[in-house]
Amino acid sequence: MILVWLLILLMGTGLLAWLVAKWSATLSRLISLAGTVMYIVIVIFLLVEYKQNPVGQKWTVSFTHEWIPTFGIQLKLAADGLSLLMLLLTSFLGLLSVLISWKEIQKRVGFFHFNLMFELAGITGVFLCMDMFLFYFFWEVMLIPMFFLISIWGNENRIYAANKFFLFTQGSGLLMLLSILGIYFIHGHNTGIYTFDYELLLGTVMLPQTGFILMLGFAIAFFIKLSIVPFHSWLPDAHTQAPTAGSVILAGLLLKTGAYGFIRFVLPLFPEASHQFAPVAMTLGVISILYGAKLVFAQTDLKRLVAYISVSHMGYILLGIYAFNEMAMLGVVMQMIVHGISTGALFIIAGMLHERIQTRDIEQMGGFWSTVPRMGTMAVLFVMATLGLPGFGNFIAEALILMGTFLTNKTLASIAALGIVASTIYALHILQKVFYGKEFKPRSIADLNIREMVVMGSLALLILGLGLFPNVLLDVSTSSVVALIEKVNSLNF
Amino acid sequence: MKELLWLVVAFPFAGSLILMLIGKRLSRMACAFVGVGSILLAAVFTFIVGVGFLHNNPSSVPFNQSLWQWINVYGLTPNIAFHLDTVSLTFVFVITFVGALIHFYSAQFMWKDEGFTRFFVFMNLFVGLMLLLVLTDNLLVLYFGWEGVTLCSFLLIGFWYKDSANGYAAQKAFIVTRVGDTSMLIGLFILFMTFHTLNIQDILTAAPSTWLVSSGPAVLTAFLLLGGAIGKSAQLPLQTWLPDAMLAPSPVSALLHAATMVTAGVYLIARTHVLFELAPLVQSVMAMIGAATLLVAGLSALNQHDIKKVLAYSTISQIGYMFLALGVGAWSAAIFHFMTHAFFKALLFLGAGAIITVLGEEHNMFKMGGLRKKLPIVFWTYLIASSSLAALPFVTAGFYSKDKIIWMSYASDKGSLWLWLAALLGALLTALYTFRMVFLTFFGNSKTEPTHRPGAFITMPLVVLAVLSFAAGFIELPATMGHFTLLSDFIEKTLPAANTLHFSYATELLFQLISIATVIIGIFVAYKYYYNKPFPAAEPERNKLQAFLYNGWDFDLLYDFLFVKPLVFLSRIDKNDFIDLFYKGIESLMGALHKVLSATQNGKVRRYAMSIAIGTIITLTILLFL
Amino acid sequence: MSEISMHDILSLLPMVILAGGILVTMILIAIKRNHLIIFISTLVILLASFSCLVYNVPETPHNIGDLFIIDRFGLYFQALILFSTFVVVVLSYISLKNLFPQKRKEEQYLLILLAALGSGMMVISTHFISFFVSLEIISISLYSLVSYYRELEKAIEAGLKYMLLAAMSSAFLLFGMALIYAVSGKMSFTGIATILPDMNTSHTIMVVAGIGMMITGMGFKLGVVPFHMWAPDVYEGASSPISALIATVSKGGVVAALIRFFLMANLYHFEKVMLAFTIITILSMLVGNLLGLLQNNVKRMLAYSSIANLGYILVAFIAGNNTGLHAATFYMTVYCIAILGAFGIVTIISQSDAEATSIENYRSLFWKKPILATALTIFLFSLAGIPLTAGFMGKYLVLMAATENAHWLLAIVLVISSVIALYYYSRLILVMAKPPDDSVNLAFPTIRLGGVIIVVLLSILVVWLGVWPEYLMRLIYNL
Amino acid sequence: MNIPMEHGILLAAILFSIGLTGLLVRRNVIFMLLSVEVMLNAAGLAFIVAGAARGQADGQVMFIFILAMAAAEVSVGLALIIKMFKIFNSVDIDKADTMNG
Amino acid sequence: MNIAFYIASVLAIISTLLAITGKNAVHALLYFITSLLSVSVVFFVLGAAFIAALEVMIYAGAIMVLFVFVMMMMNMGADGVKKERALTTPSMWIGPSIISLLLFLEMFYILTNQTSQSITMLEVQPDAVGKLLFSKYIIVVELAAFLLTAGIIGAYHLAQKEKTIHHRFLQNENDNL
Repeated sequence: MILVWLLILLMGTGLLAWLVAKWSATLSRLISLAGTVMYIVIVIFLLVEYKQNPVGQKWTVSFTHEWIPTFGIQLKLAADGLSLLMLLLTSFLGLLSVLISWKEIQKRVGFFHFNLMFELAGITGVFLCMDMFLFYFFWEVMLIPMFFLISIWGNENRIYAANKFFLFTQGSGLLMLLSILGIYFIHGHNTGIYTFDYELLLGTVMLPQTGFILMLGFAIAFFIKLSIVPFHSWLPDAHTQAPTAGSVILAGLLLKTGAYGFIRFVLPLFPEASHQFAPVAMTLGVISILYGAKLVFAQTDLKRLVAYISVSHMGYILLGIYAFNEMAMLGVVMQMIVHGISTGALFIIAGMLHERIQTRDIEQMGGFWSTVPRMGTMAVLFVMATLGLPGFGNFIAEALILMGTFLTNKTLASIAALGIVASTIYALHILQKVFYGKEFKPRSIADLNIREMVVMGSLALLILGLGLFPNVLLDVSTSSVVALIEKVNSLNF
Repeated sequence: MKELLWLVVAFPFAGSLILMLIGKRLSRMACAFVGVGSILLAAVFTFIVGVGFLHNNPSSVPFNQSLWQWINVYGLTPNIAFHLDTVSLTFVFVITFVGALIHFYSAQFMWKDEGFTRFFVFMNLFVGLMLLLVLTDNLLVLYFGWEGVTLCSFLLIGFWYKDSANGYAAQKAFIVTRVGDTSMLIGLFILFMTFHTLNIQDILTAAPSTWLVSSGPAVLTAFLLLGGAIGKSAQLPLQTWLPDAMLAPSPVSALLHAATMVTAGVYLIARTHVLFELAPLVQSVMAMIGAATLLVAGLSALNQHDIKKVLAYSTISQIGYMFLALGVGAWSAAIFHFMTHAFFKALLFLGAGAIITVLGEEHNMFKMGGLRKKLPIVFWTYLIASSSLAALPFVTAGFYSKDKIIWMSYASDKGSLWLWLAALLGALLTALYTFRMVFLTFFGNSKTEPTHRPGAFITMPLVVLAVLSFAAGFIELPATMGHFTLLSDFIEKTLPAANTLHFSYATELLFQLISIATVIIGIFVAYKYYYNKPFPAAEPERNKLQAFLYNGWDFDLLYDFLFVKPLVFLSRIDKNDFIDLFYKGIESLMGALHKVLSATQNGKVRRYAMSIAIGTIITLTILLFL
Repeated sequence: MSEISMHDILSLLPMVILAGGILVTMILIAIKRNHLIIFISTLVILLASFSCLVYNVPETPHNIGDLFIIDRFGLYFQALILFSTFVVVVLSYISLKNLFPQKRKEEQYLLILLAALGSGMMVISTHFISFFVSLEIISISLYSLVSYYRELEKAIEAGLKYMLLAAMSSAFLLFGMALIYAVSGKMSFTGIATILPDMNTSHTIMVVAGIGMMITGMGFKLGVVPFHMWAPDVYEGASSPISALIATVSKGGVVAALIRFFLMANLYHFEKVMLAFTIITILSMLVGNLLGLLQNNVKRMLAYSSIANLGYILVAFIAGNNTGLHAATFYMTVYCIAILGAFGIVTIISQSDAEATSIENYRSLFWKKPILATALTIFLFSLAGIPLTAGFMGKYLVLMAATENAHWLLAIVLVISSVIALYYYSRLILVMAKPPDDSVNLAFPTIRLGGVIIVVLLSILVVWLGVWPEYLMRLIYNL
Repeated sequence: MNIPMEHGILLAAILFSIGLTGLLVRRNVIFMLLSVEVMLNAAGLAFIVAGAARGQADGQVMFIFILAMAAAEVSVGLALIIKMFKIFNSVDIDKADTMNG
Repeated sequence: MNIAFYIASVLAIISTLLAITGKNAVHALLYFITSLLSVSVVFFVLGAAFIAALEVMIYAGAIMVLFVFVMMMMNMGADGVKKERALTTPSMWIGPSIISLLLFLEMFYILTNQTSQSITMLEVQPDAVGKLLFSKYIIVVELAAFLLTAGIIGAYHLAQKEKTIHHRFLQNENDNL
């Protein structure tokens, strides 16, 4: 039941924030802040409970209620370690989004927070639902607020970006719906039970070809969401044009839903097909890593640049997912979290710069370290995290993924390791262009204020903490990951 | 006492952290106090731990100390733990002591710099990470330190970030070493896959029984690890970053070249020697790389005019010696040379830094001259260090260490005449460029007047290091000169002794005489050409060969052509991602289709009727004829 | 040759009330022309008919000869038609007040009621003759309704186009019927079904050809490609409530009749016919959405949207089994609600001198009339099939029907065309979301409260059905 | 009376085609309406033929309804044509193409 | 009787063709009436005497007269033919003719592929039609009444002469005057 309350809390907060904005924008912000704080508290409470009782039943908390019994559709929510981790990330980034929008969003504050909260609710739903139909439902629901966030509060080219984002994700979603229906009917024909219940569908037996095609439907949807080359085209535009909070949520959470989809649905539902598909997927992953990195280097728009970093980093996730071992999978979980933090932080920095100098063109930047030393320090920190320096969480993630992948596929893992060099090149490029060198032109820019320091500081602490004590986080997801890998590898390959 | 080992590592980190968090609020003096003090404490505790380690421990049983488990994932369980044995103790000793001296020096050297606090944050971090690197018992943690020092070198090379050239140099250092690091990381993957652990001692124990000598994985792994070491230690072909790194403040160069960073490669190979012994091929490649590097760098050093560039190339060259030693299996010789090199190279950089500062940021040796009188302390210490670098016989530390390598390159079972010749030629070059530098800088006419005298904090470390450059050689004397083997005994408790072929006493003596003669000749030639000669202060005209050598054999051009240009080219032509064109194409296709279809909707009702009629005909055709 | 019994009359009572209502209204008009009174009496008639229908659902289907069948399926569609008509009548009042300054507004209600009567009879027809006559009642009333604003050039143009093409398509329909009748000697749907199995192949050719020509006639009414070209012009020329009437009452009736015809005459096993439908469906979905892509006229856009949406319904129709028919029914319902809502908004925000057809009329609507803009967004999302709206559930059921019967091609085309469609729906939404530009000050008409209420109710209905479709689904599954 | 049913329907088909041709070709809207009437009449003929072949009255019943529909249609159609003539000042249907795209 | 059917058929086809191709509207209308009369002969031959009468009375009599009225209202007399020539050029016939021909060929194919049953045409008495109409089809007859109502209301509304001025603002100006 508490899971439902999470959703209700977010939606309620959103509605309330919208309503009160008529009288006071600040009150609207405060309400959102309170809502997200409550959310994070609940999630932490759940996590603590989970940690105390890690073995035993698979789902820590669950909730089931009939929704459309005609088709065997249920309102079924459940959380395991993996979900809880994703919720933690969601709540954390949600809180930050409210904070970073405090000054940036001045127009239509109420509607902004309404969208923000519904976005979070949609994402929360995706991470929690245990019913395929419900999953698709939330999957689509989370797009609409984002569509508005980009199209209303975005930058100059927001209409194009919003449309592109909408079309890509909706199209892919519909393909996934086809696959969901396919598996629904196959299961129904086999057993006579027509249900969308995830756990019941898990054991569906199907012809290899059918399985493969259905799997492709899911995979393409998740590829697009994960922005794997060549399905990444929407991402740079959407990330660039979105307001900072939107970019943070896009990069930090929306992309992760793709990865989560792979882990939660593609692998367990289609173990055999996934094994067949692995070489292709891993190759795509490697291509993403390298091609994404190449594109990062070419960009002059700071946010676009950071967006391509996501493409590159998501390549690691795909690679790790299809490595089919615990190590890589834990790396993937780690990567999902740390990418959210590090790229989110870079977006926030880009947003703060944009807010201060009204441009995102790095050709018009330079020498900011001396102008805004605190921001410079933070930038160095997160750039180093981005390029996977040990001591930061990103290193753990990349190392685990590469190492895990290496156990399965040496060639691809080795090529993927070149991504480390590539990431060094582009990450340092940012520092060089923005923070090093002479000032492009003298301007007086305010350094980070307390609110911004709280945001950046908490991100920095987290990413360092995860780098030094990664098991705090990894342990939570271990049991889920082990169960998953056992299931996928039980086919004797 | 040795339980205090963790403090050795903790002090630098603590210093860095304190300065990072509250450095802004501290006075400059307090910052210096924290920054220097932390390293000084580390040095003191190294001493205490060293005593504790050696006390009642004749066979030097390694000491392990575990702090916490870093990661625990399916067999990958690296701890933040320390492994103290004779090799790491030697390294720790050098790092902390030389590091402490350099910090001492920096306190005055950087006093006026606006980034004083930041400087010590980075420097302390640098030392701390290097200590972590040498003390850890696990390759993954070693990689942590490995990358960490790369970061610090990046930050310190680009310390004066307002000049974008510094930034580019820093970037280059990071990227080039990262290439090597990646190779090493893949090596680690193979090790983990084979041994299911990255604990160094476990791997070293298990490797001989798992891998046959010269078997494929063994060679590959060793090769990949070598790649890492090459990158970090600036050996061919990844040496290009080091000369550019001279843009860093001089104490940084000193630290980078002497105690941290570049010697990490040597340490890695020494640490994982078993793996290299399993891959003799790689070892000989390593020896050849060392030999080639020392010649290439030596020739480049000879053509520099920037005093720090000379030193940079000399470092590359000297580390080439170390690699040569490692390649021929002379582990203790390599570490011996590492130690002596640390002393005299630190001294040289600090001296050079002092000179450059008092001459008002003048780097060009041809604009110096005649400083012998004006900066006596600097001169004498610099002379000692230079002699040591040039391996002036009998009185300098460098002589004993380098001599050992030269001899071993012939005498070891993996050695050969060619390696020996290369080493010998390198010795000649070293003597030549070293004394060219000395003569140009300190003798002849004064061309630039020093603005002030270096302060006490600057000269004091110089003196200490000079003593060490002079005295450190005597802990290890060749068989022909007393056969005193304190260091090699100490090291060989951890690392195996070199397999030398049996040569007669006379042969060894003969070879030593030849090398001594070479050095003398080198110094003489330098004297002949550079002592008290008038040189134009402007940069000399260079012929093509000289320019080639001056530019470090144009490796930069080569890499520029091979990697940078293609990348930039690709970025330029594909800035907007050609894949996007595909989707844009779909978009325009849809737009075009819309236009075409819209044109059919022309408002003429007869057209509409025709469409209905044609539709009917088609429907009927399908129904009847299909 | 049976006489018509009291039972027949009773089971036809909703339609009888409607017919009687038409006569009463006519008399009322004759007595005193009063717009409001006629408007209210029309609403009362519709409500009476509707409540009579709801409280008079038969347990078993009741046949009236072989002309009509009163069953739950038919009644459901009648209810849908009455509901749509009700909304159209409310919108008509607003539209007439705003845009029709002439006298003689009242006939529009008569004609609307006549169209509803025709449509209501069509959905229970089981015979060519009853089907044809009901269809023609709709057509004839629509000719006049389309050109009702008779002084407007566009209205007359649209009326002429619609009249000529509809008559032409009726001729095709009739000729097709005649062919079937010629070969089978039967005009009732079940009669055809009984004859079909005994026929040899050379006879079935004529039946198939007859069906082919009937497809033209029905396809025209449905507005599917390639019989679609009238739709945008007529939607544009007619006043918005009438466009809504065409899109819902006329099309809904034909969809129901089509389903009934194919089911009762047992035509699903003609693979070639289904092939022809498949091609028509695919073309409708793609062409409809492509035509709408860069459309700047909102009414034309909705016309194209309805072409594509009928394509989606045909997907479910082709799937054929229970799932498919339920999906078609469900989709028709949600489509009706959404399109009514969309046209409702067009009606409401229309100025007094011209309808708000240009996309520019909707600029910044979000900030000027947030409630209307939100409602329109919901309707457009529903037409596009975005979750939380009923359209999503509808599209989902259609896809479900397609996949269950392994019509993968249709399913994939549906997906692709949905994506294309999203573009123009979101285009309009984005225009509404544009920040208000103070320099261009578009005056908005005074919004009539009744219109707002009905639009808001419709949007709530859309959301309710999108989140909690179970009730409606049960209703449909019990048909 | 031994006419094959096909011949009757063939006649209807010919008339239908002629009507269609007229509808597609003529720009004068009166002629178009006329052509439509030809088509409807042809369809009615087909019903009569089919009914006669079976000796059923249903075909004739259908014809009567077609007649009624044609009458209603023509009345509305002609009213529209009059309106069109007033507004466009022409009977050329191609003039009525203000709505397109 | 058979020969009468074929003669009437040929007559109907020819007169319809003339009606469709004619330039003079009144002439065309007369041709069409000829066609309708021929068709009514066909009906008579086929044994549908009642329908034959209806065809003459309602189609030829009533509906066509409507056409004539309208034509007169529009005054399409003398220069109508000239205008008509300009409207329909000979080349416009090609495309539509091909389409119609194709449709006809398809229908022809259907009819020839139909195994000829050579059904003898049976006469259907008018009273049978009447009985059927007012028993089985009574509801449809009622519906037809509504169909005609719709036609009447529509025609009445559309053809009404407008007295007021279309636009409100114009009307207001009028008031001001």
